[in-house]
Amino acid sequence: MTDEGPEMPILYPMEGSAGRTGDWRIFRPVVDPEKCKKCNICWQYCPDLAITAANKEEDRAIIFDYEYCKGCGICAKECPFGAITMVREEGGD
Amino acid sequence: MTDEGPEMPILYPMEGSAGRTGDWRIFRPVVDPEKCKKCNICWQYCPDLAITAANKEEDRAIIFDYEYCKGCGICAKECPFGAITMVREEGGD
Amino acid sequence: MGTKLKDLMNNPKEVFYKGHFACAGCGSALALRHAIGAIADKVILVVPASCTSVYQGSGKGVSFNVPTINTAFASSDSVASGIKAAMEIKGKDVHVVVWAGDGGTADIGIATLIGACDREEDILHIMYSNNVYSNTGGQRSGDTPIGARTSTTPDGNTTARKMVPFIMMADNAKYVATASVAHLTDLVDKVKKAVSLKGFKFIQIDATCPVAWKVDFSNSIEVARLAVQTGIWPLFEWERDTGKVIISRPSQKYLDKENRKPIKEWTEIQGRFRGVTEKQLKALDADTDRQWNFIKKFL
Amino acid sequence: MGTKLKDLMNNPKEVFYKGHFACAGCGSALALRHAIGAIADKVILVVPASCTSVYQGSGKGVSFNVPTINTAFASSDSVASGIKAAMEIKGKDVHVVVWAGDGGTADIGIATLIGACDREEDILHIMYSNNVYSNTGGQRSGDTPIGARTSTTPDGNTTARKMVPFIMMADNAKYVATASVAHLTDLVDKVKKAVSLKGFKFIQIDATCPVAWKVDFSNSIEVARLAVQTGIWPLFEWERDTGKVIISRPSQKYLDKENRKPIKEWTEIQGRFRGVTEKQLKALDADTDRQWNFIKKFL
Amino acid sequence: MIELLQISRGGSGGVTGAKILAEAALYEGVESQAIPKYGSERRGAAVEAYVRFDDKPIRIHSPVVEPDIAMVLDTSLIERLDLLKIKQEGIIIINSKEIPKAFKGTNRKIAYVDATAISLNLGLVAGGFTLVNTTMLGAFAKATGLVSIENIIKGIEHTLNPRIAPKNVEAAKKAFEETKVETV
Amino acid sequence: MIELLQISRGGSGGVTGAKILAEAALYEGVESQAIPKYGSERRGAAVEAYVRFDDKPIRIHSPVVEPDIAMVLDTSLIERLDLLKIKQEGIIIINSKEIPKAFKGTNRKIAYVDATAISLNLGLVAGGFTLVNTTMLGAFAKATGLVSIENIIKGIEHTLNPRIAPKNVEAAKKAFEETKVETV
Amino acid sequence: MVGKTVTLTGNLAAGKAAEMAKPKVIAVYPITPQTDIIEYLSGLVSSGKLEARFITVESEHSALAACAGAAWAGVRTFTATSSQGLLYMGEWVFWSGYGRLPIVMPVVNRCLAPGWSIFVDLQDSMAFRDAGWIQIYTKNNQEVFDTVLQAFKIGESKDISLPVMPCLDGFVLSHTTAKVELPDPEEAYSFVGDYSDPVVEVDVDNPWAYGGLVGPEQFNIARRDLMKAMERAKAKIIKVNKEFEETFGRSYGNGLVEQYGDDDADLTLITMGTMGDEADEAIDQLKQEGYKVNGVRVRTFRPFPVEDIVRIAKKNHKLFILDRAVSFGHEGPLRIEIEAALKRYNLDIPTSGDIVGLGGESVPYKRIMKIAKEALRS
Amino acid sequence: MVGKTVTLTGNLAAGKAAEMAKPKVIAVYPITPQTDIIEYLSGLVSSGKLEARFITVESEHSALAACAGAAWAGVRTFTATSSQGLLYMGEWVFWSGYGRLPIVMPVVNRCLAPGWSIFVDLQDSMAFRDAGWIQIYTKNNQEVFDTVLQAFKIGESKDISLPVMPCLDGFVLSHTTAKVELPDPEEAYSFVGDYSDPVVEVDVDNPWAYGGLVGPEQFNIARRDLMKAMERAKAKIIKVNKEFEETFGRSYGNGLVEQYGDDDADLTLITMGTMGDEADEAIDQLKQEGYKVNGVRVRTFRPFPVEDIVRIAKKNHKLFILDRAVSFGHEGPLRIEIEAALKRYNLDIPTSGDIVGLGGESVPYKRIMKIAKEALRS
Ligand SMILES: Cc1ncc(C[n+]2csc(CCOP(=O)(O)OP(=O)(O)O)c2C)c(N)n1
Ligand SMILES: Cc1ncc(C[n+]2csc(CCOP(=O)(O)OP(=O)(O)O)c2C)c(N)n1
Ligand code: SF4
Ligand code: SF4
Ligand code: SF4
Ligand code: SF4
Ligand code: SF4
Ligand code: SF4
Ligand SMILES: [Mg+2]
Ligand SMILES: [Mg+2]
Repeated sequence: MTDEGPEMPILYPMEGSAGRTGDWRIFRPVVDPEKCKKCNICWQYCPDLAITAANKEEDRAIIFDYEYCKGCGICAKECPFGAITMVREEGGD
Repeated sequence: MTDEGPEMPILYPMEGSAGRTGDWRIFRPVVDPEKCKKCNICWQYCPDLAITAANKEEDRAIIFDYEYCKGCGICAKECPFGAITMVREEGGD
Repeated sequence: MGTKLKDLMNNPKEVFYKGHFACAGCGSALALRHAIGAIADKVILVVPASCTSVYQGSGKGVSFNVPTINTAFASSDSVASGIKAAMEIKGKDVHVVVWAGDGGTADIGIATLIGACDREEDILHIMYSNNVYSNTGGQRSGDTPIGARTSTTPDGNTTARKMVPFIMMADNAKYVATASVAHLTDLVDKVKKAVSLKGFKFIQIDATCPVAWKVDFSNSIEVARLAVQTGIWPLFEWERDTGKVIISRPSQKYLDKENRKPIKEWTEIQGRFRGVTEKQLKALDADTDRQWNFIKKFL
Repeated sequence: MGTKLKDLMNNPKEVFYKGHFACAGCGSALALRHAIGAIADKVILVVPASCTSVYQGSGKGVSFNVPTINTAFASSDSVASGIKAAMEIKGKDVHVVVWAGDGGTADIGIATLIGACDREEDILHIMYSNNVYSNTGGQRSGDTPIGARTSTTPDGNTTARKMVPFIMMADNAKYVATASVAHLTDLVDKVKKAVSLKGFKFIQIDATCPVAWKVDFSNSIEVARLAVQTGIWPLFEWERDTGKVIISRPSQKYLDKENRKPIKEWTEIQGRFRGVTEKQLKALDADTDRQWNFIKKFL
Repeated sequence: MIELLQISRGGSGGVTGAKILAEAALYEGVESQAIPKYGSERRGAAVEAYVRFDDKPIRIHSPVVEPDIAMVLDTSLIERLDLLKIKQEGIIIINSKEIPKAFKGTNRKIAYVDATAISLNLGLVAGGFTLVNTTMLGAFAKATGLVSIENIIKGIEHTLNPRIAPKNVEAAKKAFEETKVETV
Repeated sequence: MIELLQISRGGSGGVTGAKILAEAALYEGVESQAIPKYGSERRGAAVEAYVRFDDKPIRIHSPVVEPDIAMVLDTSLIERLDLLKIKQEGIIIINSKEIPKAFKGTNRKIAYVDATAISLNLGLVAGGFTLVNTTMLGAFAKATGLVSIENIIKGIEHTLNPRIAPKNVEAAKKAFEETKVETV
Repeated sequence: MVGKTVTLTGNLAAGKAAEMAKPKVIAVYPITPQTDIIEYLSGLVSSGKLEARFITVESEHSALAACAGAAWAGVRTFTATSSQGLLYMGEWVFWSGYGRLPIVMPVVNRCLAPGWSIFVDLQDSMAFRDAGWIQIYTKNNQEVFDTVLQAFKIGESKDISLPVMPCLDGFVLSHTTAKVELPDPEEAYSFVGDYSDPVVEVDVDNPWAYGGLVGPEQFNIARRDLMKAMERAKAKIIKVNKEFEETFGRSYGNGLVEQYGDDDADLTLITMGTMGDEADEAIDQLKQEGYKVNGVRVRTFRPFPVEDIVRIAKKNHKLFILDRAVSFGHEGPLRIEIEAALKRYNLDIPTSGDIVGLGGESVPYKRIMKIAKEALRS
Repeated sequence: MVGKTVTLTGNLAAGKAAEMAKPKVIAVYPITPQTDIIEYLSGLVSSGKLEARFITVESEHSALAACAGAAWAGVRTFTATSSQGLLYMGEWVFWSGYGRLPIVMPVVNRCLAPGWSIFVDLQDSMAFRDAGWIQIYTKNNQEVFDTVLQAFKIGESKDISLPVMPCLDGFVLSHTTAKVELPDPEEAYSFVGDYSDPVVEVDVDNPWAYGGLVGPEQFNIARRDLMKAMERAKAKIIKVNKEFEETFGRSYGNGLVEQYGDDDADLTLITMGTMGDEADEAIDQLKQEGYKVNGVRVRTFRPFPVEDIVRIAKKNHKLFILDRAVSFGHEGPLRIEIEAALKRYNLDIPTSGDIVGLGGESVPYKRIMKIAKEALRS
């Protein structure tokens, strides 16, 4: 019994609502900071927001969030400079 | 109880399914056979199939079916030769 | 195909027995008489909820002399697809024709319509438009012209009419045409042409409802004729195979706006436009231009 | 409006919390990230049944950081109309955006779509098309291209895709555009343009579903890019006020068929076209021509 | 309870007439109810309506089967009356110049008035119909005494558009004066 | 009744593997049932499936909660096993080169095989996944003896496309040979 | 303005009540015999007499969807439908019930096709007895007005939060003109109150997602709460009925059921809708003939007034249930549910019943008298 | 070809049965967890193994409409749906029931939204218990196959002419692989028989109009006939169950209800669907613990087996009813109807019940055991 009002089928925003989706990964993207030109093209194409954008001023390459990167490989494919390689995950890491 | 099969919501074709629709008439179309050129334009426009087409060969003017003519007056209006006039119905005819 | 008046007299059979339930002067009943009459020996009619489901007759019997399936409102083309599929499987060659109002086509029925078109079903959908839900007393439909008073737009409708024929062209139907109760041989031409083609065919008929339009019964044809003459209702055909529009003979003259009668000649004999504002008339005129512009692109 | 890549970084807020339920490489999720991201501070999302209702999250919480109303499949634009009406009455200025799949737009949702367009509701409908019912496992939709294998067309779909954008042009929407996950700044431009206009706006996005298209995840963008380069998916805008089409920059080159890559470059990297026949490819090519021809009429 | 059966033609205002009668009864302090019988009636087709009057709340909702009063608005519809169903002690109100022969010898109370003439004279015509609905309400008041002519007038003014109400009031008044009641 | 819990990754064929197992049981003359646990599993996410075996018709339809046998297809998923729920006298079948440390001292019967290597060698790869579903069925046959390797093979041939069946049969056979069973 | 007595059709009575509750969004689709309700409101909105958005959607499915959208945005909403229209919006009827959206939607009861009939039976609304809506059936135009007004107050209460379906017999009420006492509009509005604290209100500054995937646990929490809300609704309806009486001097039994006649009668007739009124007439006439008959009109079919039925039944000898709908393959739904209620309390009272008035067949009090006499004999 | 034993999901079992009945028109729309059924048939049609027209419509409303069209044209038709899909075709569910169109449509039971869940409860098909469909609920994949096959024979009989809805628990049956004995396809087809004498067959040479306006009299003739057809359907289902046993060696109780356990038990558990199977397991286990429990699985909810319930109940002490759906504002529909049946026969047997398994909540036999023990105690 609710005094406040009814139980509504409502969900609130949260990180990881689908769990630690990095678990789904079979291949892992790895960036070569040397090759990375900080163009952020990869950043734009990541469907999982798993790339922290590179910063030209700070000369910082992109950073992957392996908690959530699903390993689709789009970033590697779309990087015009071949700065990302997909590496097979080792089981049980 | 039907042995034959179910009672289906089916209706069969019949004349006067809406009754004697000539009853609805307030004005009655009357043709002047002299003026009628047997062009059958009126025939074509009658929504109630209440006109028997004129016959040029037999020199027969159109004929109204007052059982069903609803008195819309389209025929009179559309006759290019003013051969039809609409006459007020007398009550209780 | 040049249907002549005398051809109308040689229908395989009459669609109607006399004494149907349509109001005096009903445009829909008149259109049905000829359009379906021309193919009456091979037709199965599918009728969604509408005036047609009522005027065919009730209770005792039915005035239609062709097989008629009355269906739920939003379902006509799907029912027709099922019938056609069964007939094909049975090896029977028949024309399955949907006879639906503007509500049953442009509004609640648009999904079933577009779905069947998309599947390229071999059926003909005829939409008779009286621009409102006549059977329920005249509420706005998607095909209500700007300015028209209906029972749900007492100050006049504000939005452009839907122009289902354009949607069907965009949707790649096999054949699309418009017709009018004022031009019956042209209508019959189009119906015959449609059933001669395999695929999804669509015809929209401007069919006066003297009750909803508040037109004197006797003006039922005249008002439809004026719709053509004022350009309000362009008559044309479009074929998928050519991708081209052909303006029909009665409308050819009105391709040039110069030749059109003023729209007011059409509105003024209709009670539903009583109180129409100048602004609304302007918008109606603009929408008519839009329609012609669309058509012209396909000439 | 010339959105640049760096502008994408300055969204009012992120639409997504990380860790959503979309498959790896999902085009729809990527498109949503940017399209809705660009207007994330003022948006209310309406989502009919689709992959989006699933990938937003489940059970514990939701990955979307914008208010989201999940609705029955066939109802999105009507729900959006109701929300918008209420917001207007309350004096709140928000963008009510429908985010729907091709099934929820072109098929079961086409009536609610056209109805809202017809009423000139002030909402934006974004249709992300993966050309099938992805959420139920990949059945044919009205937007399935010719030749594509789906679980209900195992020998390849035979009918032309529906091209909802054309229907919306014919239906006189305020603004119609097509977009692609391969061209995200162009997409964002169009979304921003759309919400700046009052009336019914429609955008269709070609959004790869690597699962249904049987494309390697990593090719998710490449395949969409090829759709543009082969002419399969023309990018354009159309506005009601001008009645004119503008071909978008990424597609301009392909207006001329000469410049287009062969369609096979697009089909060959997709498992859904494995086994496609030459006849089907021809038909697909012809349908592509039809689409361009339609567009060209409005240039 | 007193029950009325009214027969008119679709489109001629019969349903509105019945409503006005119910409204007039209200002013009279009488409970009332007006039931139109719907089918798929089209303009010109015969339409029935029922009105009930009572001094206590009316709990009956079914159509009137054995009316105390029958009222016929269109002369051509008089033949539709089923005399066997109308209560013998009741009254029949018709739009007619005279008492039709058919009623002779039925020992019925008949009220009659040439409502068509009254309405025509006042220009109460629409869409080809001579509108006699309000005119006949005058006859009703006179014939039954159930509702005063004043309340009929109030009812008309309440229900109809002010543009057309006056003519209708005029017609009712005229009919009230001209209606004759005879037992045949 | 004997109950199996299988854990695999969405898209790696685990559900098909469970079906093949049920089919193989049929050839064995044993009643069986294969239940995939559906959620909104996406490619790559962990998926459970349950298989039951019995010598009489199975009337239980609910998911397996306390399995006799647990089988894990993806090395990285081993940590998902809840040892407390797996029957102590049961058996755990894993895709692994060796017995993971975590099992040490649990007094459990563990069957293990490097299914990934076997499958990779045979080219059983699709969409980035090494397909070990059928490979692990060989391990299952060896570890449990519930179903013969012959019937596993029959099951594979019945269920899979003839184009791909042979490799899968090969993999199952290989795994059958290589699987080791130890109690730790 | 003050209250006044007027004559109105049932449809107009519903329309006037809606008007006084001042809904903000009205989404509609026409269907006989409901259409006058929405046409009336259309006129009010277009003339500016009612400040609301009036949405003429393309189908009933969309009508209720649009109302739901507005309800999610936290404003008062209204629509009306009937028969095929109710079926066509069926998915949304369940959606808004289970979604706890307090929409008010009069249903003008009409037969379901095929055969096609526009007249009354209760088959349409009865089909939605599982859908999580409060259903209140009315006997006359006054009750139609009163019930539509009450519906907002009942459904929108935060502890209830359920959609409400006031039901009125097609044509028999919807198109019949009869006396209705209208309250002063301001008093009426203040009786209903603002919808100021909606249970859910979508808002850009407070993101959440409504209606997404949930597991069995959350699912059950929501459904159990709905079951409890229906229980609470019984008390609420009784309370609102009382408050209404205090304010406007009218009430309908205890709000859930209305009894007419004596507890110590030999027979209780159980009815719904206008048949209840005819039954009362029959009871009076039977009394004059020396029969002792009691009448119970079930006003709220949802929540189903189990306790009231049992309370009344206990005191009587026999029950006869008049159904105006059929659950094909079993019995009339009213009969089924009454029998279930009695069984649950193990009351040893014989029940019988009949299915009457389908397809618009009229059920005059004389027929009810005959039925009662037969029931008394058997 | 001869019969063989295979393993199949419940969905494939339904698909195979449909295949053997050779429907001529199949119109479909996808929805989880039903979709495999139609995908299977799609494959058969496209590969030419099944001579039929396969129509991929744009919604469920249209799917059932297209089937109805084909049924009007006198051919055998098939479709399948679930949950929201069933609701979305709701108007047509009633239309085809009242229109006496013998369509066969498996419903894979799934929850109704919102909250959104793709798992099983019976809320969806239960909502259509008034619609004039025969509803048969199944306990395992074998019964799914057998029931779909029987459905054509039952529904298409000219003296019945009703659509049939075989119901199977979503996922629990639809997606679970288990043993199914398939008959020889020719034998299966000859068991079903041709649909050679359809009740209605539209034909250009014999014009009539279907579904137009009718008066109360005709309306009642049709509805009374439907009521009678449902009564006849009971006998027909029993007969087909027997014939099926004679031909294929399998049967399900008497076709209407299936009893498991002893007449002289202390408690009867009443269930539907797979819960019936789990209950049987529970009963066996309880027996070992010394409890005497009887089980009744209601196989046909429509027509509702009043007589069978009464017959079995008479011999027992207590009834406990397990509902997997709720009629919000009253009780579980199974409980309501069983109580009504008992009341009608004035059986003095205590009933109680519980609502379980909503939202896909699993109801394992252990839980049923606990429930039974509690019921025995109270
Ligand atoms: C689902 C559903 N909603 C509403 C109705 C009520 N209805 C019947 S006919 C009709 C209007 C039909 O309009 P249209 O299609 O334009 O045909 P017309 O009556 O104008 O001939 C309506 C709203 C219905 N029968 N079914
Ligand atoms: C009325 C109804 N019918 C069917 C479904 C099942 N269903 C849910 S999502 C979906 C497919 C959606 O396809 P689309 O709109 O293209 O979105 P996608 O899944 O491809 O993202 C279907 C068929 C439903 N939820 N409701
Ligand atoms: S696309 Fe390549 S170069 Fe550009 S930021 Fe990403 S990794 Fe660096
Ligand atoms: S692999 Fe895919 S998910 Fe991971 S960072 Fe790259 S684009 Fe994002
Ligand atoms: S239109 Fe006139 S002239 Fe021609 S046939 Fe008719 S009456 Fe004669
Ligand atoms: S008046 Fe009308 S109905 Fe009569 S004949 Fe002329 S056109 Fe036909
Ligand atoms: S209302 Fe209009 S469309 Fe309908 S029958 Fe009458 S005239 Fe024809
Ligand atoms: S199935 Fe396709 S559209 Fe759906 S979430 Fe996965 S990738 Fe995206
Ligand atoms: Mg219309
Ligand atoms: Mg899609």
